[in-house]
Amino acid sequence: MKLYEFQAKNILKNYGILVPQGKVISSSDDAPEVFREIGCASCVIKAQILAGGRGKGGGIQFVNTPSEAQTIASRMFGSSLVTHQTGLKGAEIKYLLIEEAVSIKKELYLAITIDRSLQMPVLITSTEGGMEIEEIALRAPENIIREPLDILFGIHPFQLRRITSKLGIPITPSSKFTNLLIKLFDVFVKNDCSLLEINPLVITSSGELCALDAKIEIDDNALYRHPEFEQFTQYQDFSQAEVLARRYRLSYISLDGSIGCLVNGAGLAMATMDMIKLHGGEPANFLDVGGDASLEQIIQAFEIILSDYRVKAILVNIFGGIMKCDVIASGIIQAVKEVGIHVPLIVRLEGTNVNAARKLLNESGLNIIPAKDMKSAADAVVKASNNGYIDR
Amino acid sequence: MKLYEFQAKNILKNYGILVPQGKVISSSDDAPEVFREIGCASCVIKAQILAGGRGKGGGIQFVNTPSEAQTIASRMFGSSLVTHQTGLKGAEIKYLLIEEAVSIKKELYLAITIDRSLQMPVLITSTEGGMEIEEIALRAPENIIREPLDILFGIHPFQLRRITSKLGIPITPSSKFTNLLIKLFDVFVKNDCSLLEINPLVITSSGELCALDAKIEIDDNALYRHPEFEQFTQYQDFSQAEVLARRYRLSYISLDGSIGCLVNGAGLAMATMDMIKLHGGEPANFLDVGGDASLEQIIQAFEIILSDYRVKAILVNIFGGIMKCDVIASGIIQAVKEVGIHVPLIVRLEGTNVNAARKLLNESGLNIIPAKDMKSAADAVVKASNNGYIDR
Amino acid sequence: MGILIDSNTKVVCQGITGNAGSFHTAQMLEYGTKLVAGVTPGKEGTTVHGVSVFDSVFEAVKSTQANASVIYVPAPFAADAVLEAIEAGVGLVVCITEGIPTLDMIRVKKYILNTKTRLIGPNCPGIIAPGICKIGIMPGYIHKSGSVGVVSRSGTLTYEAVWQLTQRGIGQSTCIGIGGDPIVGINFVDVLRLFQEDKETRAIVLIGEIGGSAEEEAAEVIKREINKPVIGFIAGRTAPQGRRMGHAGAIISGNKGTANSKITALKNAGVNIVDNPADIGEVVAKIISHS
Amino acid sequence: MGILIDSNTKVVCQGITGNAGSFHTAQMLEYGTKLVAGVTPGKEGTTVHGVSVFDSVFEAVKSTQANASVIYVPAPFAADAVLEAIEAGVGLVVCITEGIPTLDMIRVKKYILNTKTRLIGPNCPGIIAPGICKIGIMPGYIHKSGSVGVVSRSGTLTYEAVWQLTQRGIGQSTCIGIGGDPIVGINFVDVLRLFQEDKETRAIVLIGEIGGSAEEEAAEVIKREINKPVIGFIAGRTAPQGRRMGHAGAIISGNKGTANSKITALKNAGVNIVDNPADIGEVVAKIISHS
Repeated sequence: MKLYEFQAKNILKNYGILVPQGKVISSSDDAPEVFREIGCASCVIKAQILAGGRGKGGGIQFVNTPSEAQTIASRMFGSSLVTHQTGLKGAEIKYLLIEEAVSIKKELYLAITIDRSLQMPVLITSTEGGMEIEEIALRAPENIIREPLDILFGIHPFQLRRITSKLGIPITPSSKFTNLLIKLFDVFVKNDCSLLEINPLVITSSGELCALDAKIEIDDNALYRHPEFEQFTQYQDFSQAEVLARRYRLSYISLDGSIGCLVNGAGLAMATMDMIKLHGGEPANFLDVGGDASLEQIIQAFEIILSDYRVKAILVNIFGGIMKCDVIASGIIQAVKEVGIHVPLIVRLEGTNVNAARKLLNESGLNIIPAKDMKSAADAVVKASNNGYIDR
Repeated sequence: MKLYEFQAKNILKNYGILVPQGKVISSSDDAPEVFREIGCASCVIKAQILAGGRGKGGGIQFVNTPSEAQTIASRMFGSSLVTHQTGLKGAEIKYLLIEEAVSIKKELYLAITIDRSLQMPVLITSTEGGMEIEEIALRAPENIIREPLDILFGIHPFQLRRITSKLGIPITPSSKFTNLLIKLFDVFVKNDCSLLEINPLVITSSGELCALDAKIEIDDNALYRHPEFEQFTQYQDFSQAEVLARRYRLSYISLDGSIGCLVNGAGLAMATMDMIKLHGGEPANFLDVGGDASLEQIIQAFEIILSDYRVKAILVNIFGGIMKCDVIASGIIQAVKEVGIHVPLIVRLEGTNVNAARKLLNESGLNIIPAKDMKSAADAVVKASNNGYIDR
Repeated sequence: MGILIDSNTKVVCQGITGNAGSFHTAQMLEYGTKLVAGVTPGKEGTTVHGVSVFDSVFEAVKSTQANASVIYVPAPFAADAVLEAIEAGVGLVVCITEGIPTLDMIRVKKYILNTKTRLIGPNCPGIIAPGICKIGIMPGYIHKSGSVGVVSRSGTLTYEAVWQLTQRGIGQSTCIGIGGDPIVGINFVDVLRLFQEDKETRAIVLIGEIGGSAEEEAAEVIKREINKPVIGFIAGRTAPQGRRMGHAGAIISGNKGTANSKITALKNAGVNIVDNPADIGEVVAKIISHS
Repeated sequence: MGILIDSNTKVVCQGITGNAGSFHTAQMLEYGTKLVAGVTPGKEGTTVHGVSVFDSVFEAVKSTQANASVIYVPAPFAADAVLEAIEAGVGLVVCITEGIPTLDMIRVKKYILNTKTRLIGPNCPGIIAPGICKIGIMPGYIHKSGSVGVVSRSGTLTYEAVWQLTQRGIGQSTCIGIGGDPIVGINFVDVLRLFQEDKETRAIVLIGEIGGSAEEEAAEVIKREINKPVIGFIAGRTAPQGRRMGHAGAIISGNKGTANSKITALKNAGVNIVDNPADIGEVVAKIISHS
């Protein structure tokens, strides 16, 4: 789960990390008052979206008076912000963060994430703050410092010395910086982060270290032990279908094609998408119903796929392990009956209880096109989607 | 450093562990008021000394009225409590803890300490609470449960299940007990304990778990990072000599003999005591000046030895490694001049800078008896102590 | 012989009284797996499909000399279940559970380094020596005993590949799903080395997917150490960049995570890359008929 | 040959700019030890007795290929210094520092299990191969090259024993003080096994003291694995029960910690126990003249 900047900064603040004074608003009418509350000559208004590259997209603007704050805020609210990370549709701006404009002496990059190769958390830092890490990696890879972190031990003092020495910047006293690193790792571990990025971390003109921006992603698998993040889900800008998928613990991603997919297992789901493309089709979604979907989940999966009006055919590809094929078959039959599937439905089943499943489908008398293997399934679904008949 | 019961209980309380309601007093005049404050029909008055076995020695008494509290308290204050752990002199009672009398359903034993063989902390628990662990070990060793604890991981849930299952007592819900264990290990690690013992841990008639007694020892080597314990040192009932030794970081233990010892290294110090005994003498003390004693420490060491009026001769046995023999020699010379050593002084030096040291002693013109090795040193000092001359 | 398991493997099932644990216990027993004990705290003394249930792995191992474990306990308790199995001295732990928090697994990985236990998974289908021993959730009937080793980060895609082999009469020595999570126990490299050592295994099928760098690391080892033919498939070639495809593992991060990077690395290491997942069986058939 | 160190041992001194570090650097250099680098954070570029100082062990090892480390840094920083040396790949770490918190060392012990590094100490005199290499604080001149291995929990008492040997013309293969703290790196058992394997070592002197159970564990191993003569001394036979004698290690706890328990266990293992510490040299002389 991605957190908004203002949410991430609240967490940092709770751990004693300095962030700019500020407040989030959801209506431009509140802008002037917040501007006055902050009480600085100049403030910055930051669009709260779950994507990077806001600055270049016009999502970050300086204002010098309460009325200017209102003008800019009302212009930003309701508009969609397009950055290189949002796609062409852009992201709707529902929240704005108004903050004091901090006087900056130096910008740093700082992040903690999981290094899958080392199978450890890793601290990444650079004196090239403000840029995105991918840019730094291209322009000055030698300036990126990576230090694996020991989750059981915490950051070793010798690592802290190494990091400050490699960074080679004069933060006096250096304990200011090392204390920040210790706190950040604490934030990362205690909140089950998968990403904690502060870019830029700035040295202010008064020599303080301040997190000017903050990006936090929480490990979805760990949300069960962080009920405090439940309040944050309201802010997540998922589509209707994604919200539904989330509620039914289905892994769903909307794509741009016309072939709806319902597959079990992420690997097989991706391979199925690959197949569809190889056969000249375009998948409308990625949908992994997981290891042990219930009848209800299967029905909901069909609802979600069908909520996409571009879907012209559906491919069900199930290889049962934990998942029993007969459960899938019952789900399909019930969905066709209840939901009313109005596009061609190609079904390929294999694995646990497959014979019972085939029997169920055969005896259902429904218009389901069976496929004996992946290739014929992909072939059939692409053809069906090209025929383009829609019987509604 | 050993903590008093009331100090240990304060720590437990800060970690959310239930202890009986109570208050420490240092004057019997405060007893009636504290009795009223607690507001229970019956209270218990517990002598605060740094030794076990108080109950049998009369150090724990029940009182039922404020005036009875005062009577008992004034009787206990100023008296010396003799238990099997205090020696015959007993321990002076300077503080009393007045507590509510808790209604007990069941007593358990619970402790965390360091298992040197496993090189890990270990949790020790038993349903045979109230007795000392040595007693349990003799009477019902099969009822003692030992579980090594992982300092980096904390207590594993599977260990908690194993402990509660082995204990076989119905604490409902069991999470009450396991939460207590988790908190206790937290206390142990965060406070650098070398011993944390709750005996008895009681299940009260209302089903709560309450630490009826508590014994905590802090690792002296870790005191530097626990300034919060500095306040406790005032309560430690060391002798004058031990206080002085502590201040000068000398390892000193007063014994019952007549031969003062000044040695570097605990092993050599013990071996020197062994030698003295083998030669028919009795050491008056154990004194290890440590690895790199300064001139001032050496002088203080002589002061401490000489503060014991029973000392009839002194043996200095130094094998220099980190310690330089010439520093010791200078210390001896200065001590003889400043302190005035009025008993025979046998000196055996070997190791780093030994030649310079011998020269210093020879040229000092002082009455120092040199010894070439341990055997002749022990021989000489026992003879000198038997001659018994005291030139004061 | 195959790798890691054989006819002497005795399995304890952790979480045996749960839905998945109970169902797959029956499946494993039916397949012939020596599933000798189950564990569910508080259920000691009961039985599931005739298998005795214990309160702890320690007790189960003491009573039955089990030397492997399969874990179906829910995600919040799964990391502890792995550690319990390790501490009880079980040599092979297969963790089926999906949805375990990443940091829990990072702690487990640190812990397991000190031990001789091997962990497969989590979030994996398990391991099977066709006809001999099945530990996990894969449908047994799709497998056939033979000489192709299969290793995969995926679950159902592995079944797909195996089924294609079996339908062509090509048997497998051992099939292992190492799991799709960012943090897993044994990885491609470990399994490749075991297959290289194994006399029964004549060819290796490696099924990867986008995200992480496990395939690139596998390519390095294949180049240097593996002289048996390797057939590879990478899922997610058409996945849009920056979108997460179900498995936490399938995030494209940096250049290494892309299908192209993986395919190039594997091709450079001499791996026969299959483009169409429906052709895995066919390509393997061709390769082994030539070798 | 002796054990653990030889003429190829290159030492980095951690805490070289401190009083003890600087003094003993001079002593080690004078003895002939290949002390190739020093470490004190913030002092890179300076020298101590001609030895280059680095900011980190990693840099020191990179520049000088040091394969051993000796630590004189103050107690609050010593555990981290040990871990820094391990992480830099140093194979042998000798920690002289005394007064390290017990829980710090318990963490270090957990950490070191994952690695190939051996730790001697803390709170120990170090290790010496007479005439070849001295890493620690023992006075060099009291040693003499020869064939008796000496291992001890004590510092100065070891010197006493060694000096008695040397005065009788009996040389030593290697002398090791394992340290008197409750938690130490290598223990009696480890050293005994190394001496058993070492061709140069013909007899072993083991010096223990009251507290803990290291001597009892050593006795078990001597009984089973050691066929070279072992001469033992236990300090603290006359120490009163329940009093702490300097070393945190010297606490009598339970039956195992007593001098009697240790002496009985060692005698039962065939160890020649010396009663009077002044007789260690004499007894060794007698034993090796007979063997």
